[in-house]
Amino acid sequence: MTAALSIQSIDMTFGEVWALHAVDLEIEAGEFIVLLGPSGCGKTTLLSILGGFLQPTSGKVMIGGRDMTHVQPKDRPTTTMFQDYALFPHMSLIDNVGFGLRMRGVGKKARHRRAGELLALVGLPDAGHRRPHELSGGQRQRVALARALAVDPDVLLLDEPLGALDLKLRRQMQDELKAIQRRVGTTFIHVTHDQEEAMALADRIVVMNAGRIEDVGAPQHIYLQPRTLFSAAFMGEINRIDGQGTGEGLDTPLGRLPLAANGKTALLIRPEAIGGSGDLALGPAKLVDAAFFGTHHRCHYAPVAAPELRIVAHLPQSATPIEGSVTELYADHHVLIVEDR
Amino acid sequence: MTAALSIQSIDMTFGEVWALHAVDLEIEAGEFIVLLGPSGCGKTTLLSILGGFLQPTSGKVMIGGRDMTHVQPKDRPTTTMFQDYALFPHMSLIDNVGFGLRMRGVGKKARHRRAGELLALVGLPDAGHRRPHELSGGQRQRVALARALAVDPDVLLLDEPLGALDLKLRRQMQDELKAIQRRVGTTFIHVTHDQEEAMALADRIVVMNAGRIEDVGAPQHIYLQPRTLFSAAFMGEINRIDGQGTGEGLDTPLGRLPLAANGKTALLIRPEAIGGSGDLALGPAKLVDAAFFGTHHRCHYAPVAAPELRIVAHLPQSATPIEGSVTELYADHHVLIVEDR
Amino acid sequence: MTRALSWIYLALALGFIFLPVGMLVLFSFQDGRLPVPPFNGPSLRWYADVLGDRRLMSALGNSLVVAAVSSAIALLLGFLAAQGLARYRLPGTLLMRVVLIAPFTVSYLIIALGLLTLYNRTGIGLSLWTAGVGHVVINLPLCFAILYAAIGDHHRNAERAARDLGASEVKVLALVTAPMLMPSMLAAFFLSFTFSWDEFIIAFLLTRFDVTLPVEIWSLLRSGLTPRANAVGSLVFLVSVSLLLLLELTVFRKVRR
Amino acid sequence: ATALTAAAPATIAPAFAQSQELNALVWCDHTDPELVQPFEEEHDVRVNLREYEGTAAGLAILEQSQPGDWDVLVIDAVDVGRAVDLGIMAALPADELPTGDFFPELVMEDLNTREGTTYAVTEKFGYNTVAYNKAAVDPADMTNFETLFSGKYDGRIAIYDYYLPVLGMLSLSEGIDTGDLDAEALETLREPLFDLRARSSQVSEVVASQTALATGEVDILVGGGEWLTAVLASENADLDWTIPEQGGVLWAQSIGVLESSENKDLATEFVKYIVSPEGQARLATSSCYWGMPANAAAGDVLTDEEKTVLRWDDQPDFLTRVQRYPVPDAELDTAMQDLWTDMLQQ
Amino acid sequence: MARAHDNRQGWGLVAPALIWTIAFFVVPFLMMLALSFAKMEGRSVVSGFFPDNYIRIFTEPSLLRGLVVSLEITVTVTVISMVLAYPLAWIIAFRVPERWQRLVLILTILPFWTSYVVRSYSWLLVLGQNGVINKTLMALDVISEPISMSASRFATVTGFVHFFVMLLTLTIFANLKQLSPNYARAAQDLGAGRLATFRHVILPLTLPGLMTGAFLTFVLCIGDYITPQILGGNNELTLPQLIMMQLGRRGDFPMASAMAVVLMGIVTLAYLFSARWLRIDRL
Ligand SMILES: Nc1ncnc2c1ncn2[C@@H]1O[C@H](COP(=O)(O)OP(=O)(O)OP(=O)(O)O)[C@@H](O)[C@H]1O
Ligand SMILES: Nc1ncnc2c1ncn2[C@@H]1O[C@H](COP(=O)(O)OP(=O)(O)OP(=O)(O)O)[C@@H](O)[C@H]1O
Ligand SMILES: [Mg+2]
Ligand SMILES: [Mg+2]
Repeated sequence: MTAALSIQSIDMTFGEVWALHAVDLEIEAGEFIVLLGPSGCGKTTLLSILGGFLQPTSGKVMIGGRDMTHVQPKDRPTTTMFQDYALFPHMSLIDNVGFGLRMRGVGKKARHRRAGELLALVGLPDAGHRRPHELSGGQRQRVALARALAVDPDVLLLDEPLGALDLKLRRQMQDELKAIQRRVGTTFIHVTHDQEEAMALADRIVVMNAGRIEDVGAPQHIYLQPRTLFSAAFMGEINRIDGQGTGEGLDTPLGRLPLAANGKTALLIRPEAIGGSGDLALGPAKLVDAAFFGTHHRCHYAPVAAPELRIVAHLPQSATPIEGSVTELYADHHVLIVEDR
Repeated sequence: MTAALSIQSIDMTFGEVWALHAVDLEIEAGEFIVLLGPSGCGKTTLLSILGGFLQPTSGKVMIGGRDMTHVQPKDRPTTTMFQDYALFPHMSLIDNVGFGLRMRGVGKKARHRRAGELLALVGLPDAGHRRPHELSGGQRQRVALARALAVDPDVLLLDEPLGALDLKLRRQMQDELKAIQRRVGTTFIHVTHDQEEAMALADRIVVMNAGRIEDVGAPQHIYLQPRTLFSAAFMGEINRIDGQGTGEGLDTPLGRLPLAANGKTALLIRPEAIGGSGDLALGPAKLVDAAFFGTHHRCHYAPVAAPELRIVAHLPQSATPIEGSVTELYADHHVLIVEDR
Repeated sequence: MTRALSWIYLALALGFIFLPVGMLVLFSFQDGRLPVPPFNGPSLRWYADVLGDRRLMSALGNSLVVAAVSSAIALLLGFLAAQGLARYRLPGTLLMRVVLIAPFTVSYLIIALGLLTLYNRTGIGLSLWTAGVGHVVINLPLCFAILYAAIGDHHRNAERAARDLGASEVKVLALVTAPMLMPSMLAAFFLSFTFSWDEFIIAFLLTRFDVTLPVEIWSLLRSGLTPRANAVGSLVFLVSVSLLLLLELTVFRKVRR
Repeated sequence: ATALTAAAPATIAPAFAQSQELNALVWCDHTDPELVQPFEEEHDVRVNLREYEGTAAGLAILEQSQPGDWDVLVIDAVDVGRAVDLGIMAALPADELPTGDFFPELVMEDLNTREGTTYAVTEKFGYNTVAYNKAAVDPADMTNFETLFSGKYDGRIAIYDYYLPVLGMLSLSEGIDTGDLDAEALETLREPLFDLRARSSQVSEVVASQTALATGEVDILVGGGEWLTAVLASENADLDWTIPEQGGVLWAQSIGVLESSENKDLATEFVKYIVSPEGQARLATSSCYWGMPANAAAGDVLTDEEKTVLRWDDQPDFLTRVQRYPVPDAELDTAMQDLWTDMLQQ
Repeated sequence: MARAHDNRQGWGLVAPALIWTIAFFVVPFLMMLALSFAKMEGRSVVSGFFPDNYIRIFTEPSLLRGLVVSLEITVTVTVISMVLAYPLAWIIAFRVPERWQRLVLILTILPFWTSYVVRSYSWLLVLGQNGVINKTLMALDVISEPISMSASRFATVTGFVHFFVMLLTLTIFANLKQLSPNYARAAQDLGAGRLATFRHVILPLTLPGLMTGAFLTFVLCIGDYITPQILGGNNELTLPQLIMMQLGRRGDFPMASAMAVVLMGIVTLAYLFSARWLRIDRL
């Protein structure tokens, strides 16, 4: 089953701390939404409000069209998968997965059958009698997923479920999570602070910062067309050159660039967009430092026009950067963001 | 100060466990060496032997030309920076940093001056009176570094000093570590299991596995020309296609490739080396899955000749992969490794 | 050199620690009326004597009952309080913790005297149960402290998960929280049991006719010098050590894994 | 282990099974099961026993109890009067008591009876004198109390930790009758008491004294007597006691029924059982300490051996050479205890 | 989080334990405090506010002596026990091979599980004139006359030390084991010898655990009646012995209460003295 969510101007304060600030968000049924943001930005708080573990200071949560703001967790059509999985260590896997059904008064036999099915779904068909501590991290994660799915929720809330896994396993579990979501069709709301994970999973990414939503959109959109400086920086390394727009051109430390802008404006260019060719000429620069990073060389350039500035560029693996050499730099993609202040 | 090290056929056993096996390594004075390997491969053991905390079962350790195998830690020209920092919680930062000098009988005034200098060097000029627990993880790490440097060691041993930090801070500390090493010129031997960290820091990387050295060399060399399968896989994601060499060609599931090989041979290609052009034709393949990863699209291909196989390729940001489409794949760089067995 | 000294020290220390116990056990087999050297050869008569002593045996039974019941109550109260203080932000949490721990930092004699005053004032007659109340007072802080330290944030999420899956508060406590704390619960119960089992002064001052084993042993010691005291002591030692080893080999071994 | 734990439930059961209970506040010699068991079986009753030391403590316990808590009281014969003054003792049917068979000196009518009503009956007696180890001490020395102060036995003396008999002995040795001991006379005892204390190595209770004497820790026990050596007679035949020239102190304990008892008939039966020849014989040889039965008819029940150990035949002579415990009023009692505490903390 | 509903549940959980502790610990203590200001007249208690008992405790030499004796014994026992237990815990933690550690530790605390009363008594068998020590020394011709060891402060202290060495070994061991071995390594690495490592690093780091153990020892020791009563031979009386004497011989409840209050006061002072290192939640 699945349901749409509507989050309407939610505020949340803990004493003096504003954990959430005027959060509005519409989520369609069956979407895979990722909440992305740095530590402390309010992701867990928002998720807890959706799950019913916290009551917002003000605002409304509608799930499947019904107001659920003040409904107890046990009566909501949501289930949560916790970062530490929160499996019950004293129960076998079958009992873990069947716990929600047991609380709903489902008989032992039916419950065990259903739990067995779900364990099979997540790829652990014969492990029902084992205990959580006998499993690897990745396997535990799957059991937690099976347990959450067993009660057939409309919305599944996932709080950094992959945070504790190592990189290799994380990649693998991302693939599986995505596959399972497609199969069951439930709305997934997934919290992470890892932008790669967000891009790998999300239909839409919600970038959060200091209790506010900064940006919402498909991964590619957010990476290439960020709406705010924060969102741009959080999605990956980026060069930022501050300038003053004059209407026809942008005055920057590199000189006047042929970009239509007005007022205080930041020119943002990702390192991989910089190289020997492109549609925006940045002028000559000296290579001051280079390190091989496997897939690319990470290079620091000092523009001749502004030797104090540092521009980071990723040159292809096949390049042979020579420290001290001077090159003409071009950018083949860029973003302009007007600073409000 | 700085010194060269020579590690000569070191074996180390703990009861039945062979933690190190015939380890040989020459390190030049002033080098930045990174020991890289998975958990349990013997990195800490090797470092402990260099620091004098363990005595090797057999073999010799020469530091600065002198045999130091059986010298006490306190009499070695090495200092260690521990993963948990091991700052003395009951002492102020000044006293922590000055501890080594105090043990050497340096008077209070001189000691405090020097400790102050070192705290300034690591960017904590005015924090001398504080206690370790008042610091953030990154700040503690710097104090540990200052403490280790205060006694002016010839060789600094670092056991996963960045392991506890988050990614952003880690990047920043890597830069600082590298900068400090250049400034003081001391030989650094740095342990990590993170290959990006190794590449960012090392003059030379030593890849270890199960108590043995698998590969030694500059980062670029190890990434592009790995000596073993293990080393190849550990340095980053790689496609492995097993084949049988016939002398002139290599028989693989993709068909016979024009590669000179004899016997059982693995063809290794990094994902970023695969694309629409290159000097090695891999034949047509169908795109089964693609995700936008910011700097690239991560794509899974199923070769038409071997539909069960999966080839991972990183297509450039500008590409627009269409799932289901069939393309001719080429590799512009590859490695052949003959399997011994 | 220092290595050799270490072993010598260890041996001497163990010797010191086991000397009185060794003597106790040895002279429980004394074939004679005085548990002092010379040793007159092994005899089991004092064991037979002790096992046949109605008062001693009923005191032993009383001790078991008081220890089990008072530890169970202390454990239950301690568990609830630990859960309450660890999970809810109540005003005055620190003060409540101090009050709950306080009896632990006070001599038993003071607790016993206080309770005696209370009972005298209110006219509550002394019995095994009045002593049991005292044992709960001394064991409650212990159970509370052990469980409070054991309740971690990782358990919090498991409780939330249970709620999320539809469990009521009572079910959360019974089916999730308590079982997850089982190792600490067992440890707390075992320690409380031991303390209550071996406690003298409270039991001495707060019981009347039915007394616990330590009190009975005390009067045994005061009413004649016989190897019976040795035999009782050895039996108690044997029972507790077997229990300890059993726990060590079963429960705690599993727990530590 | 299993034997013990298996035994437990079986032994707790009786504690709750019997309906009739008799609560007695007693001295430790009454806690011997062999003494009370025959009575319990005969009357199908459970006798609950609680020991106490010292009259003041016993009276304090009674004071803090609820009516009906206690049925029977064992008390120092010389303190019966104090209890009667407090109105806590019930009258006993004098005609049903076998006082006719008693050693005449032990009927103690002046103590047990007030204005014709009998409130208690003497049950056991003995002497606080000097006990010693024949093998280590010259018995001739023990016939004079003064030898203890001569320095010959310094460090080998123990003092029995009960203030009344020891103060009584000291007052005899100072030539003061125990009956004349008052606050003023008490002060004259301070110096000899402290002197004696300085010469002794410990002040100990019953068992500690026994242990000390039996193990050779000390050779002389001031305040000791047959109650101490009799128990050990079979172990160490060298333990002996004597009444020195200066005389000794007679101790006697009485038993009575409490006024607040709700079970007076049964309590009276218990008193009667204790003073019957059988009860007397068992009490005389009960495990905490031995002592002479007040009822001479017990002589028919005791074995010859037991009588030898008790020195049955010497009693007429002994009884002429001893005086009773001092009988202090509350004030003097406190003063005595203070003196005693001072001595302990010297 | 701060919902009234939630808090009600929290109170519900804490209330039983809190009520129990207040009803059977706080209130009785207050009653005892009140009683300590009453006085005995004859055999009856006169309630009121009389400081007589306290004046007597601090002026009457025999009572004051009890206080001093208790303090002397307790301090001696605490110091000796710590000095003996520290090396023992150290050896078990760092010298005994890892796999045997638990076994050795269990061995060292095994006698905990003899009855406390019997354990004191068993020292009589060891220290007595006829005890093993005297017998052995005499057999070895080290001494010709048995030396008197029981019924003395020496015996009391020995009995106490026996008990507390076990207790402290356990707490100090736990303390040493939870110390990261890297502290000692770091110190040595920076040029500290064994002694300097211990003095500057290990000792300060284990001090909180040590003080917690010392405090426990102090409290348990100063309030104990059994050990001095059995082993001390009444040669000097400790505060608990005096308290029991007030109860057992004199039936003087107010005086006993006053002494208990004084005992409580000493314990509180000890707590304040060591509070700097104590963490109440670690007790
Ligand atoms: N119970 C609470 N009381 C007070 N402040 C709180 C509480 N819970 C969260 N906060 C504060 O609210 C803010 C948001 O916290 P939240 O846990 O939602 O962050 P997050 O985005 O999940 O971070 P992380 O990635 O570290 O988990 C933080 O500043 C946090 O300190
Ligand atoms: N004291 C010891 N006793 C027995 N085995 C040991 C001991 N120390 C290390 N080992 C074993 O030696 C091997 C190497 O351990 P080492 O600590 O050097 O690994 P590592 O590479 O540092 O791993 P990690 O990245 O997890 O720190 C492991 O198999 C480990 O279990
Ligand atoms: Mg969070
Ligand atoms: Mg390591």
